[in-house]
Amino acid sequence: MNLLLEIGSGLCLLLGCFLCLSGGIGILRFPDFFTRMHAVGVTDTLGAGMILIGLMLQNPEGLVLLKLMMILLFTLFINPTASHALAKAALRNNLQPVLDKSSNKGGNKPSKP
Amino acid sequence: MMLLGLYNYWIVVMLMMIGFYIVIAHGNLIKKLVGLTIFQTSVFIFYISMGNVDSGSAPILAEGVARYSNPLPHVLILTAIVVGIATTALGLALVVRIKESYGSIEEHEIQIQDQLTEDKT
Amino acid sequence: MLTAATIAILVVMLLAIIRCVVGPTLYDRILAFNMFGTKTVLLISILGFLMGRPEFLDIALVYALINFISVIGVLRFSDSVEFKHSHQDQTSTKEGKQ
Amino acid sequence: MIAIAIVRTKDLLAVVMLTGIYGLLSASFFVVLDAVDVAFTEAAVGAGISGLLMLAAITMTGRAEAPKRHKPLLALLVVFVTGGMLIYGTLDMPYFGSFDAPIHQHVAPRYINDSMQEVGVPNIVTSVLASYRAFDTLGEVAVIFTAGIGVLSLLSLPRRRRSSQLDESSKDQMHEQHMVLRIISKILIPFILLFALYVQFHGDFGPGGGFQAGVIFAAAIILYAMLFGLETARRVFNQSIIQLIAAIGLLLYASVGVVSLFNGGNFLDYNVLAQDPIAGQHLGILLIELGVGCTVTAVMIIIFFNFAGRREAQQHSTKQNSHELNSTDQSCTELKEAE
Repeated sequence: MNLLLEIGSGLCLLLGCFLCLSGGIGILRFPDFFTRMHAVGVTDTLGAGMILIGLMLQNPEGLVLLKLMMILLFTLFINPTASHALAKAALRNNLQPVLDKSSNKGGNKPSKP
Repeated sequence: MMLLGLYNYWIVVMLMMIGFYIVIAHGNLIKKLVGLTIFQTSVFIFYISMGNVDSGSAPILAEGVARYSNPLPHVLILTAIVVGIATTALGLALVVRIKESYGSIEEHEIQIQDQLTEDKT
Repeated sequence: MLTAATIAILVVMLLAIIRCVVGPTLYDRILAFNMFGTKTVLLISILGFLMGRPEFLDIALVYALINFISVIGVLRFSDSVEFKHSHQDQTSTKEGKQ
Repeated sequence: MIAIAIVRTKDLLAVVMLTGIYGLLSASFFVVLDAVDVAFTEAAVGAGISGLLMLAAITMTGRAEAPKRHKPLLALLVVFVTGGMLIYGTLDMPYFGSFDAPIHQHVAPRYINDSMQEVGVPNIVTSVLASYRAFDTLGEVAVIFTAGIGVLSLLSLPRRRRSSQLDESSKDQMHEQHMVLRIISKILIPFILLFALYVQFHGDFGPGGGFQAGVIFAAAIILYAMLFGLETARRVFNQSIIQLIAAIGLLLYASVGVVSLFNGGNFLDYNVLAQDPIAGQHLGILLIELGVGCTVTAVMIIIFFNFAGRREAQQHSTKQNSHELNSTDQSCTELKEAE
């Protein structure tokens, strides 16, 4: 049982780390704001959730578990909301997404410095 | 090798000097306040790093913990942070009033305006 | 495992800082700020486990809440500024690209 | 680090974002250095409130920074000389983390070893803050109170009711825009308030206390004011009542001291507040933390409301000028005031 928990938490942490890293690379490499936001908004929530679940499996007891669950809940609420508000504000202030006119080779474009 | 043990002070000095540089080299008053904040934070880090002890733990008594870091700097800095934000707010309020009466928050423009009014009188 | 997670999060934080410094538009910066906040929450919870003092979770909780509040605040306040200075912003982003 | 980027950036809004990240970073630094309470405060203050206040100020003053006129060589020289001297000065300092540094020899061992018997509170920071050095803390609270009064006197507006159609329409527009935000915040705000209370009263056992709780409480109310309009928030939290609360908090703190004087102890000596010294300490710490929390909350709210109110009035006046509705509006407000 203990081993199972350990393995589960390790897997969750690993997955969370991978997601966070991909989000980090995404925020750096994608060409314009909206794609960046897509990269971050999606991976961030799931990555954070995964890491928190991994931590929960590490130490399943009383108050600590409760607090971790609160953090998880808040993250699930807050992150999508913030992303939504951000995208909406950006769109309203006339920040145009960069559209790939040549063809559907998305992702081949060099990122802006 | 011996000198490496002092690296925390060097970080503090670096931060402090960056804040100092912003305060004296930039004319924008809000930027100056930001510089002051950085300066402040460097002092906080200085205190806290002095209070730290190797293999010490946070100063909340618990069983099975033998060594705690020094709580006194924590107390001082804890209050200092809140006082710092209050004084920063006061400074910002002053800047807003300056903007209202001078129409600018650049130091040299304000000085020019002051001189103009002095010349007139 | 926890150490590896800490290192990964630190790397991501570094990437977010780079984006925040480079970021052509204001919204990139806010995005990076938001991400940085989330990562700080994770970092502090993991650190709490690493040091064996799970009281640190309180701080992580505060972070999660305060981060949200500050992002909302930035958005609310930036609306008016953006309209007022949209012209200047474009010029400044051009400068940033060079 | 980030500070260098702050020097380079001209756009003040970006500077504020960087300051926010800087605050978060320094708070993580404090966590690493075992200063839990300090990290708590820095998290609430550095990342949240200070950034918001700077933003509010920037929206009133414009965001672009003028290019520098004179070369900063002299400043650089001064900075480098000072920094070099300071680094030279650190050579004699005790090593980082060493156990026998002079700072750990003086009063700290007494706090660490005896505070459990003398005060009976597990969090040493709280016991030092509220009991051993209570007089100090009283002074700090007074400083915060004074700063709040200063902001009030600098930025407060003559009280008048703004009720033109312009405001209503913009409010409706805002309502449309922030639908999702409002619903989520309605769910979140009670939790934030509850958490602030938890921090306030759990400060004896874990990280927390009056200062942090006050800031968090104020942050929740600021969130409310940002999303639902300042006027609505003002209706809920009346300005004069908040000022009263700020004063009451400080008075509560001081009067605890006076009561302990009457009971035959020293100023702010809680041992005499109850039969049992430990119970007295608990009571005293609870009361003064409450006082601190009240004052900090109220002062933060006062500061924010005044900044935001001043900003709204400014925008309002520019709008009015552009529409040239001054005279009619004023008569409107006069009518309203007469009512």
